[in-house]
Parts: sequence; structure tokens; C-alpha cells
Amino acid sequence: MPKFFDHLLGSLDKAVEKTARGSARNVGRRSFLSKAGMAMVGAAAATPILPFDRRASAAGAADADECSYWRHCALDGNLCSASGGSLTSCPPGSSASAVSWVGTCTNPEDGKDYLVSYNDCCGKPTVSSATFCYTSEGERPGYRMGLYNDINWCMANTDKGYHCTVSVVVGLAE
Amino acid sequence: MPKFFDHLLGSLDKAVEKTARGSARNVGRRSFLSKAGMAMVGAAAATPILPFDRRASAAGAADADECSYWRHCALDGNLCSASGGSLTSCPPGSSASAVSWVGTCTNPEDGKDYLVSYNDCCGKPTVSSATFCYTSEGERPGYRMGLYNDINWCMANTDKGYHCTVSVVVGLAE
Amino acid sequence: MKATYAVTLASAVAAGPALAQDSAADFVPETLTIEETISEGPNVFVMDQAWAGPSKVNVLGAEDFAMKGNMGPGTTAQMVLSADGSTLYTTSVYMERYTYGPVTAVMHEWDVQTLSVRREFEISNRLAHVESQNALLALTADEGYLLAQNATPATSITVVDLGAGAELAEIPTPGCWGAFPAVEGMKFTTICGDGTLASYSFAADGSFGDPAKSEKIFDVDEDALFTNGVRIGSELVFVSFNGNLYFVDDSGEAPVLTGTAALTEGVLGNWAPSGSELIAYNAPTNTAFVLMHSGAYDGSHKDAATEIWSVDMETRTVTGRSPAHHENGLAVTQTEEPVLYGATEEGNVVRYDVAMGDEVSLSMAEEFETAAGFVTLLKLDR
Amino acid sequence: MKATYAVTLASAVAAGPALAQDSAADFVPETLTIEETISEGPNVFVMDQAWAGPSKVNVLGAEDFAMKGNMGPGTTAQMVLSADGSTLYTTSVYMERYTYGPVTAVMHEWDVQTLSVRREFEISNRLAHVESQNALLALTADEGYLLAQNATPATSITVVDLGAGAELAEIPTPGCWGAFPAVEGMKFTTICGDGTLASYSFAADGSFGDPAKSEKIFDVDEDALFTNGVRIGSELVFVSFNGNLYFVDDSGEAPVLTGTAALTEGVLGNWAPSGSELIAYNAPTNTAFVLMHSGAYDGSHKDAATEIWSVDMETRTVTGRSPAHHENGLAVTQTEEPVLYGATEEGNVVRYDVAMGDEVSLSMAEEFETAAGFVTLLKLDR
Repeated sequence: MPKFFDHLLGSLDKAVEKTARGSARNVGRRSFLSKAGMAMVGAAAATPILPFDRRASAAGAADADECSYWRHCALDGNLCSASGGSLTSCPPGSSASAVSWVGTCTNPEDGKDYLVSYNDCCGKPTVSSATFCYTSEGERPGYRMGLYNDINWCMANTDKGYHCTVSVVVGLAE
Repeated sequence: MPKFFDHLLGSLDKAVEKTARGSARNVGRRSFLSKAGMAMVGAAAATPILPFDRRASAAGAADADECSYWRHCALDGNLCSASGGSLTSCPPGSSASAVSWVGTCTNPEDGKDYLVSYNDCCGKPTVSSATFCYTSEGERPGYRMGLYNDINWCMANTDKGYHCTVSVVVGLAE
Repeated sequence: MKATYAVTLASAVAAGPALAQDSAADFVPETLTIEETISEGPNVFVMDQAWAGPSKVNVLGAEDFAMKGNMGPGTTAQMVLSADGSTLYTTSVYMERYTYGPVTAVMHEWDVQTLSVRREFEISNRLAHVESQNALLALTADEGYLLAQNATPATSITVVDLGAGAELAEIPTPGCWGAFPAVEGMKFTTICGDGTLASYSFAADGSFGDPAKSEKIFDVDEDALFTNGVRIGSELVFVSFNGNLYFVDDSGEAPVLTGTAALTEGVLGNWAPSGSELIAYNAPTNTAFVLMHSGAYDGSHKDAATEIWSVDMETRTVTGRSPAHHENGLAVTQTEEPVLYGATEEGNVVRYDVAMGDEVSLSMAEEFETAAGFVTLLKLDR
Repeated sequence: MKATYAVTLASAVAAGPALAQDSAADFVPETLTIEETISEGPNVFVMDQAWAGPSKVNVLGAEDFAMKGNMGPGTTAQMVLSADGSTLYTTSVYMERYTYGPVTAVMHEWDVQTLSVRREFEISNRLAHVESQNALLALTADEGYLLAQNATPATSITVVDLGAGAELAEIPTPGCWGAFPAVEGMKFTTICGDGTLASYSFAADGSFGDPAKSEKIFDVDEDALFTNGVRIGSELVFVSFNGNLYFVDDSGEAPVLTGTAALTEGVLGNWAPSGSELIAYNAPTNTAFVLMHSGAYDGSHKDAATEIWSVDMETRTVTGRSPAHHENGLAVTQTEEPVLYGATEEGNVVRYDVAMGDEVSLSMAEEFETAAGFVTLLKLDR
């Protein structure tokens, strides 16, 4: 399973993939997605109040703007929620990164582990006042690229300037 | 006399000068220069210990790196002496601005007023640790361009990035 | 060690919503979206100007100081807002190697609602690399033309034809600085180093005539004018280093000084104005606000304010003195009850409530910390 | 008000030195010059990496921390220094509109003595936009080739032929990260996400073969390796999250694990390594220095150091523990008496004197405050 992302990453870059001489990456996309219950931009999903959102909703958005908020457990970057966006939305006029790194964070509300997609928002400078977070739970160096948070994840976008980072809960870890 | 610099400035930009329709600027370059006793880059001048340098020399370079040092009386910028250059020299690899603004500063050592040419050094980023000074004795807005310190004086250079500023004593004020 | 996985938008979108049915019954994954527009309500546009790399125009909610997002022009950016607040124009420069190499000057037209670039095009790279100021980028009264300050260091004004989306003319303004558009027509007035003000007119075909110069209005050595004045009807009002207001009628061919008013006369403490956008004017109450500091000396004209003085522009007298918070720039709403905003030298934005009356008093309502920012200019849309 | 004047170099030079004779007898005007070279002595190269606009490589005197000047590459710069200290190579990216638009990746070759660009040329814009690290830009042993890390996020290494002044090859290194040049030849080793290390060789014509993979060396989930290791002779030494040293011989076709050593075994306080360039090695004393913090938890592997541990690499035992100053990066000289430099998370550079002996102890000798800087990497020329 951990090798899954290599497959994804490789396929993003056909020129490299072509000469990659097939290192063993044999876990398909589908099995991962079904496990994670993933849906992304463009997928119509009704989301209003989610279990893992309850505390944030109850307390207002306040603690979601702090680096100690549970879903920010592996976030190296400026919070989009303090940059004109929200926990899960990029600020107006920016673009969402086409690729992302993923953290596994424990929601203290239900004790469950969730997969969090950390997407960078791109094509603008940072907001001077934005909260900068630097947490690294489960983070790994670039040899496990999908867990790596020291790199600019706007790298695969047309506009590559780093703006801010969102924390999108995309799955149950198990 | 104050209009002198307008003449200089105008001549820097032929396209504009041509259509400038000669507003009254009738003080020649020569009279100004002779009064100021000016010499610049390329002029061979023996300089080792000048009257206005005595205190700085005696005390080492120490107070020359502070914004309160007398010749920095109208300096808005980073000190080149804290950027790899000196009071009168640009750091290695940078270029000296082709144009400059001028201050008139009183040397407490001899009580005399000196003309100080504030040249920007260009083509590099600022040095992170450089001392930033923001003094404005005798400073005027852009309608008296040669006294104006809110503008990037690298503007007439090929490489226009602002690096730092020197304070070169180029004349006696009177 | 927890199991973790990588995600790409492309792949997930390809997989589609059908997969959601495979997930645990009680879990609905969140979706990543992009805010289409900024939230409603009046705004403060905060220029965080950079001298290398991108400048930032951060947009704050005017009431709650909520951060709504930003726009990112280039180095030494200038900005001006359309009267309806829907469009922000910026001019800035781009260097091919950031600190060296060929320079491109760019006009950006930003859609404020979406904080996105509506269009951009190159303009003359004589554009001045200078601290952002109200007087250095302006719109003509009909908003058909943009007036951008050049300096090489010879000064001129680039006229940008916004309808045509191209530069129309470069008007030499030797020895003069800033452009204050006339109340109507294709005309602007500028401040000149010989103590005069000069009005320049241009035509839609890019032609322009000789400047119409005023008599000598001020003494550059003895009582220099700050560049950034305000308009009150048919007059421009400038503040001088010594604390005098100069009223200049620019409605005729040449500007005419109609009067002056001393703010500091008879006031103890050696007070003087200071800052960049150091005066702001609220029309409904006919009140101006001016940044002031005490213990003035030659060179203190850029010092941060220690007080903000309120001036009744009918009587031209000071009607209030309130503590300041190190501002070097001001902006005020055009609402019946003025709301005043200050930009501090620490890079913060401060909001003041204004209590009108025989005596005007300001009280700081909120402060927004912009951290590492260098705030050079504020714009308001109300 | 004093009389003041404007000066232009052009005009003054044109006027020439003859004019000096007209000046007051006792006044000799100063001349504006440009320093031709930096002052002599060893240096510390301090990368102040920017994620927008120019990065800065500030050059400090190694003894006195005197600021000697800087070099200005682009965004997310990497750097590597030639063995003789005379040439600094950087790779970085330039965006046409600073935060958006087409990207150009550029290799700069800087002459250290004059802090000027000797040459620059474009390289593949797959170049990784990532925090600067020793492992991400390297020179082959003969300094004929530069190895630059790419990420799109698919990983590969761009080989730059410095003799030809052009890119030679792009070698795919899927799932692997970093490039450690072999002691000789055109070969490098990289760390892979499956727990192996892989060696890649290439030829002068740009051809390259299959990677030679090691057996599984480490467990990415249980004891991941930090990317930035050090070389000791024929071996590469890496530090793991749990505080183990991994010794890998890269002199054969495929890398081979030759041993491990536990630094924290039996030590109270739950100590663990942390930082980026968290290990530095001084060959004359055969001593390594490692950044450590106590109270380790999942995710603390980038925390700033609270202690620096000295490790005798002969016995592979800890021989000293000294207070740290929030470093996340280290570099040490190759002098007989090691001098240690740390980059702190506050953006400062710290110098330590090292007292060798049965117990090694460090004492902070000096701290250089780089103010707003974000120091990601140090390089030394001795």
C-alpha cells in the first residue's frame, strides 16, 4: 500500500515514467480509493456537519486557525483559513495544487484516525499575516514523496507560486 | 542652484528631454561642480585620512555602522558597510548606481556641512542582516528628485535590484 | 506508525463520486474547493510593498479585519481602486532574474470580487520604482485612463488608455512629481520643484499640450509640500512640512493658490505633520485628519505619528487631537460617520472610531497585525 | 534650510579630476568604489532561502562573522561549493510573474572571490522547489558534473555537464530522494522509499544504466532515515529518526549496509535526532556532531535541537553532550581543530569551539543575527 503513491506520482510525469523501468508498484488506484472513501473537487458530496467537524463547528472557526488543531498534524505551511480561504478551500483567485501530501491525524472528538490531504493553493504570494504551522506527524523525506511536507506542492500546477495550505479530510485511516 | 539637478536628470533621458520644452534650468554643470569640489568614480584622488573621517578612524568602523553616524543624515536604506562594502564602496559583485541623491550633513568633528552622495548599490538582493537606516535631513519629495530618498536609485542601471546604500562625501556644502 | 497514503486530485476526480458508496457509512469525505469570491462587505486594501519579488495587496474586511485574500503584483507596486470598488489597478516591475536583468513593467487589472487578474499588459519600463503612494498611480475622473508616475530619474507620466488596453502617451513632467486628476476631463496637476503646480492636458489621440503652470505657490526649501494631498471639490489640499494647508484650485487652465491655513500656530510642543499619506478627508463631515508628531526637526517629516489631528475644513481649524499609533499613512471612509484607518510603521493596520461634534475624538477600535509586512498604502471602497 | 544638490556619476566623471583643483584646499572628496573581492580568510556561506523572489547566499567571515556580501539566485535555491571554495553553484527557479506564469530553472556558477556570476544557463524546469539541503545539489568527485534533484513530484536527477555548460541527462529515480556522489567516477547513490539505497551510474555521453539496488537497509515506517547524511571514506553515514546511525558502503556496484550504531540506547529522556543537516563530520578527529532533542514524539524529527552530541566514529559511541541553540542545521570545518557552525530556527548562525579529549565539549563562541532570514543551509570552505 505505501507504494501506491509512487504509482500515482510516476503517472503524473509521462516522460519520466516511460523510462522508470517499472519498479514494483502493483497496488492499484481503485483499492486505495475504496478504502479511503475518497472524493475530491468536482465530486458532489453532501457535507454540512461531519463528525470530525463537530468541535470546530461548536467552537466557531477559532481553533481551526491554530496549528494545534487536530487535522493540521502534519502541515508545514501557512493556513489558508487565515489567508482568505477556509480549512478546505483555497482563497479566491488561487488554484488548488494538482498533487498533495497526506497526513494521518487523530480526531480527539471520536478517537479515530483520518487521512488529511494537505493541498497547497497556488499562484499568489503568501498573505503577510497568515498563521504559519510546522507540524510533521508521520512526515517522511522526499523518498516517500506523498508524505513529504518540505516541498512546494504547487510544483505540478501551471502557476507555481506558494500561497497557503488546506487540510482536507479525505478518508478514514482504518 | 537648486535647479541644477533637474538639468542633469533631464539629460539622462534624451527621449523625455527632447520634449521637455526647456523649463528654466540655466545653472550650468560646471559652476556646481567647481563649488562642490566633486570627484567621482574614475577620478584619481588620494584619500587616506580625511578630516571628516577622523572620528570614524579613531573609533574603528564601529559608529559608521550606526544610523546616527553623521554622514548618514539623509539615508533611507541598508548600509553597504554592513552588507560587504564600506562607507564609500559597494559590496563585491554589485554595481554602483549611475545616479544618486544628495544630503547635506554636519560633521560634528569640524562643524562643517558636507555634501553626501547616497548611491545605491545594485543588482543583488539585500543582505538579510544589514542595518536599515531611515533618516531624512533635508530630504524632499520627488519633485526635487536629487534630494529624494524613497525611490530606488538603481533605476538608471542595467541591473536594477536594490542591494544597499553608501554615503560618499563629495563636497563641502559651502 | 500509522499507515498513510498519497492523494492526487487528478486521480481522485477520475475515480469519481461512485466510490463514495464504498466508504464507511458514517464518513463523508470533504471536498477541496476554491472560494469563488471574497465575502461581502466593505474592504481595506493593504499594500505590502516589496522591493524584491512580489508585492502583496492584502484585502481585509473593513468591519472585522477578517483576511479575505490577496492579489500579487510585482516589485515596487502602486495601486488605485475604481470608484465602485470593483476593480483594482496595479503597476509594478518584474526583473528577469529578480534582482538583475531586463525589466518589464506591467499593468494589472484585478477583479476585486474574485481577486483574480482580469487582464495584464506591459507598459513603459520607465515606471518609477518607488514607495507606493496615492499620487503615483491615479485614474482620470471617468476612469478611462490610468496615470502612472515614471522616473529614470527624469520624470514623466505614462497615460494608459484602459479602453484600448495600451499605453497612450508619455507626458514629460520635468522637475515635477505626482499626478492629481482633474474633476473632469483628461487633465492632471502635478507638484513641481520650483514651487509651482502645473496642469497637463491630453487628448484621446495621445497628443498633449504645454503645461499650464501656476505662480509660485510654495517654497521648497522653507515649507515643502508633502506629495500626497486630498481633493475637496474643485480644490486640491496639500500639507506642508511646517504644518500649513495649501488650497489649490485646479479647475482652471493653470492651478491657483486660493488660501493657506496654519495648523500648528500657537500650539506648544513644536508639532509638525509627518508620514506619506498623512492626510485623509471625509466629505460628508467636511473633516480632514492629519498625522502629526511633536518635537519636529529637519528630517522628521517621515516620522511615525504620535497624534492624529482632526481639522474642520469649513473653518480650517483644528477640532480634535487624539493619540496615534505610529502611523505613517491614513485613509478614511466617505460614509456619514467616518471610519479612519491607519497604517503603522510596524506594518499593522489600525481602525479608529470617530466621534464627531464640537470636538472630534478618535478611539482605536481594532488593530490588525500584518506581521512581517511593510504597509505603504491603504485604499478603501466606501 | 541647507542648500543641497544632486549628483550623477555620469556627469561628474565627464567633468573629470581637473575640477578637484577648484575645491577648498583642505578638502579632498571621497570616491565611490566597488569592492573587487571579498576580504581574505575562511567563509561561511549562509543560504537564506526564499519561496518567492530572490534567495540570498550571505557570506560571513568564518572567524569574526564579518558580513562579506552576498549572491542572489532565484526562488527555492540550492547550493554546493567546490572543494577549493572558489566556486559556488546554485540552482533555483524564476517565475515570469514571480508567483505565477512560466518557470525557468537556472544554474548559476558564482565566483566566490568577486561574488559575481561567472556564468548561468537554463536547466530542466523539473527542478524540485524544496527546502535547500546538502543532498539535493551535489558535485561529482571530479567536479565535472552537477547533480540536481528534480520533483514533478516524480523524482529524477538532472546531470549537468559543467565542462559543456549544458544539461547532460535526466536520470529517473522513482521513489528515491537525494544524490550522494561516489568517491570516484560518474555515480551517485540515493535513498529510496522501499528502504533500499540505489546507485546510479552515467557516462559522458549522457547514457545511464539500471540502478544497482541494495538489500532493504531501513524501515521507512519504523526507523526512517534523514535525507542528509555524511561521507566517511568509502561509507555514507545516515541518521535515523530513532537515533541510529546507518553505515552504507557505496563503493561497490550496489550499496551495502555494513553496520548500525544506536546513539540513544540507555539514555534517559527519550532523546532523538532532529533537523535537516543534522549531522556533520570532522575527518581529522574522526568525530561526528548530531543535533538532538529530548521528549521525542512522532513528528518531532524537525524540531530545533536542545543538545549537540559528539560521536567518536571509531568506537561509534557518544563522547560528548553540549547545550544547543535551537539549531536545525550543522556544518563543521575539516581543520585539525574542528570548528562547528549551527543554523538556528531563529535565522541566526552560531559558532562553537570544540574541546576534544575523552569527553568532547562545545562552547558557543559567537552568534550572528541574520534578522529576518530563514537559514536553510550552511557551507564551509575549510
